[in-house]
Amino acid sequence: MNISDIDYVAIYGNSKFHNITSSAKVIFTCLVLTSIIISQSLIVQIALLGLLLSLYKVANLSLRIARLAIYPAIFAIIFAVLVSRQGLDYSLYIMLKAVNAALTMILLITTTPYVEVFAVMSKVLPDLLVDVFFMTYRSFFILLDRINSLLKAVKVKGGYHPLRVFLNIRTIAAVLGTLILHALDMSERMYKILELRGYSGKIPIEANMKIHKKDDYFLLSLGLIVLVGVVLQWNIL
Amino acid sequence: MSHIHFPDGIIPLYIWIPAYLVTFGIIFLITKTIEKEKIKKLLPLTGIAAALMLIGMSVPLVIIPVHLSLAVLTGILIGPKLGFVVVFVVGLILASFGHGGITIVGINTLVIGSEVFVGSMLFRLLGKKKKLLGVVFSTVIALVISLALMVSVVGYTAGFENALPHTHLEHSHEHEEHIDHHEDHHEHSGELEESISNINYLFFSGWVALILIFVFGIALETIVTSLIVMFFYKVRPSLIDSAHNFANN
Amino acid sequence: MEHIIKVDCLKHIYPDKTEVRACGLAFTVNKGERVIILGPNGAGKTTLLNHIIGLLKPVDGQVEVLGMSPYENFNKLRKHMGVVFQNVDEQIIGPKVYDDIAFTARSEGLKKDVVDKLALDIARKLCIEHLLDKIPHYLSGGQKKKVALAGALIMKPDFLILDEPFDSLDAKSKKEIIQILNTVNQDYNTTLIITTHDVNVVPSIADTIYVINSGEIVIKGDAAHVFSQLEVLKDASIDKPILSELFFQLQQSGIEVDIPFSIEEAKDKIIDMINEGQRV
Amino acid sequence: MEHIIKVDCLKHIYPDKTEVRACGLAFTVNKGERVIILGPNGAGKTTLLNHIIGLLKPVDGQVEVLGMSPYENFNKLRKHMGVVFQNVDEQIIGPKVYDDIAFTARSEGLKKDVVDKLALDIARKLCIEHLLDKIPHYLSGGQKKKVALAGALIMKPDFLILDEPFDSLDAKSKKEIIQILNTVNQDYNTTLIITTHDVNVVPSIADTIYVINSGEIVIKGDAAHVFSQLEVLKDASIDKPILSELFFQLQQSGIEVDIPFSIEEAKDKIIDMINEGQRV
Repeated sequence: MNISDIDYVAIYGNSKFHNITSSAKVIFTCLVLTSIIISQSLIVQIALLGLLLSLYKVANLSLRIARLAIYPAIFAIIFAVLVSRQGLDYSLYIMLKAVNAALTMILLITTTPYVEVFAVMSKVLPDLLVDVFFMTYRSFFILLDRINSLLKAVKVKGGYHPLRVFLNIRTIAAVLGTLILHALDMSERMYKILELRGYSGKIPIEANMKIHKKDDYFLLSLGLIVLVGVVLQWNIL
Repeated sequence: MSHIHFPDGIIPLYIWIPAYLVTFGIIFLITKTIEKEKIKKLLPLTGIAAALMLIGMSVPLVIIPVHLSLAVLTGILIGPKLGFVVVFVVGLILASFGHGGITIVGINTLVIGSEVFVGSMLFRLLGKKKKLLGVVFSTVIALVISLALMVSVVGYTAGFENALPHTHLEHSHEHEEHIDHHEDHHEHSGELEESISNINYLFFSGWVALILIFVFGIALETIVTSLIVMFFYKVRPSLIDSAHNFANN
Repeated sequence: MEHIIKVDCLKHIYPDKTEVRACGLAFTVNKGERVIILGPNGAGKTTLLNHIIGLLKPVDGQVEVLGMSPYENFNKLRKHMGVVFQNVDEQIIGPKVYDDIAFTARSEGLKKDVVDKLALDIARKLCIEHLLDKIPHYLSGGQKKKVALAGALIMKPDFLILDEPFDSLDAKSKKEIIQILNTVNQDYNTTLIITTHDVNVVPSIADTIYVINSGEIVIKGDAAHVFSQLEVLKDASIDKPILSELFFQLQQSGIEVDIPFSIEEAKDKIIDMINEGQRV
Repeated sequence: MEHIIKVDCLKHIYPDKTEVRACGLAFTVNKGERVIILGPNGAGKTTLLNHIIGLLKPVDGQVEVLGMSPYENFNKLRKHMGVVFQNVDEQIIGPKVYDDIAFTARSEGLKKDVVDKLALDIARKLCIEHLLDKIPHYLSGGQKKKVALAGALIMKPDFLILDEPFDSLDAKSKKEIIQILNTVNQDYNTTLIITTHDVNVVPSIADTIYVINSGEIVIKGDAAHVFSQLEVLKDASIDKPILSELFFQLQQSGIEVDIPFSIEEAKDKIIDMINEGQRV
């Protein structure tokens, strides 16, 4: 699972969740993330995990995708066990917090194309930063093809030896060097293209972000309920 | 290499929120200091540098077992200002699929941004005369500094005292405020003294292992960065030479 | 007719000291003309284009577009030009196909409904309406080419400048692109300036052909004229078009016949010869 | 003769769920044969090659190279193969041309003087000795292709597998590459497996041609056989070779004549017809 797989799932995935307006999903993500971060109760984290997993079901996302959350889980456990040494409940709580936060982000990004997330972000971030995001996104896929070809060539030419570590490192440096060289030339050409096409300091995009569908409102209400629930529980305790 | 893969929910609010604010402040200042006309030229360069860094961090390079960060290299090639922006963009994209928490992006940007800054500035200074030595030194020092920063953040969060055998009692209070579930554990902490020192011992050897990993990581990143810089010297020296005249970036 | 583009013995020196020229015959273009610049790789075709576009400043010689120096009037002339470079991947900037096609129109600050209409019109013309909502990196090579073309055409530019547009395309996509270009040329009287090394597409799209070889424009004329000059073409290491070569060999065998440049013409000539029963 | 490669109704599913097949006629290759896989973009040519190389694992169907599954015996078979992918820019790993050519030999752990000798030999054969010390980045398209070819040939592989080697090349470079490939085939009895969509190069290099169209191998045979099947070629949207088209049109006009596949043959046929004075 890497960026291009995620991108693919987000664009070609088809579910109720995929069809919800991007801005609603981004706001929902913010609400749930806030809840996860401020909630200090293990029970609430377990409940949130349940909610997130059922949303994964709604969004038709496979286990392969949820697996991405294993990574933060491991780091959280290392932290909880090695650094805090606070006992099982606390470790579980820390781990769930990390997993839930990761699952929330992954849910957003596997159901909403990057392009649309960036478009929503363009409402709050400075133009230059948003343009950098778009440029990064485009270049990433172009350069990903290139490095895959280079690595394929290395493989076919017998450039990989499990035991000859320095040879491998030298090869990878040559591969990256070649890639960067191409990339820098590409940036020169892209600059010319921006000039020619009349770039005015902002890549104009159309973001259809108006929240209007029934499902949009449903998701937003869900997010609000979660947050209010967490805040209330916090106050009561 | 010192990308913090820390998940959300561990680093406290009063650290990550200011880190975000400082990061945005720096980015704002950077965008203000670049001339509008130059932005056109720098936009594709910045995007491409970020894409390259993403590739270094997220694409398994198959033939070597770890990911690279290429942060110092990025700094050398495009300068510390744009390098900082790149680090933020990359951090945010990585966070989007759980490669480090979303709340940690600000801290990460500051930590790795410092790596970019230190690395590229040192290389400007040192790389002029002795190329290879310059890049090796700049990379190592930059990595050590960013690692130190990262360890301090983590250490501060976990409580450094915690790592030392004699301070764990004081520290347990701190967590009581946080988490009410655990009181029972700490009531017996006196009895558990012995086992806790055992854990501390384990924890200490954990640090040793960690340091070994760090040393390995630093060595690898330094070797690859140096090899790539030397590659450019052979193939297109102007690229590296211009790193020394990056007055404006 | 008035020449809207004039190039006179251009000289350019690249940073790595390579000198590229476009001298020899004068290069002139009339409004609405379909011009092909034919030559082997490295002959100077792209350099010539970049000067016309105004991306390069000539060291020596003259370039004039609409009576101006394109380098000095880049921002003024830019609006008259649509450009598609060889590698289309790198020039699709918009995050979605629609954004890319609409890029120039939006950057000009046009209103949303005007932009929508322009984008939809050109997408229809190029038969890529169904792609508008797609993300560029999932398109095929031929589709990307069409998207780039639509982006270049949205403002109905006076000139359309294309660098090796037929490269890497298979026969079918090639034909589609040629058809689109001819339609655009007819409908909007758009001037076409196209470089290529693919000699076989030339007859179906060129009014005027310039053959360029190591910095010299060596032939200028229509397909019939250019393709009869087999010796000069050979010097420029340009593929002899197969029909020209066949008829050239017939001439060498003592048959008196002109060189045709389309299959139909060749067929008619052969039938005539058979009917005449000319003895060899 | 024994088949050294056999492919039988291959099916491959890419991560994005695209299914690519190579079914229809069986694909077999003999030692020393020059095989061309002809088809439009997206027909499945590259997928077929990648299976033969062992980069992909077939979901269904069989691939055998030297009696082994190439996917499972990648490291063993790799040493028998030289491969050049389509985009040479993405496979030349510098810093210098020499480094790229010597790559495989060095990776095998051969001694420096042995590597030097091998690299120099192959560079001489391909007439690129003078490039050894150059930086690949600045070479022309044709030169890069030769460098990649030299890198694939350094260990004198049994098979040479080339994906669209003629793409983006001008006529001269194309001819040079064809000549090199034929020489290598003769001198070392190297088996050639080449994909292309450029129909006009085929007669000068193919012993056997496979035409592949949307995952089906629809024709197999020599140039004369393949190029007489204009209808099947049209379905596969393969450029009709110009001569075949011309003679096909002559047939349609009622002239009885076979379809030739070289200019010489065409010339002779025309002269014969004229001499006979066959009335139409």
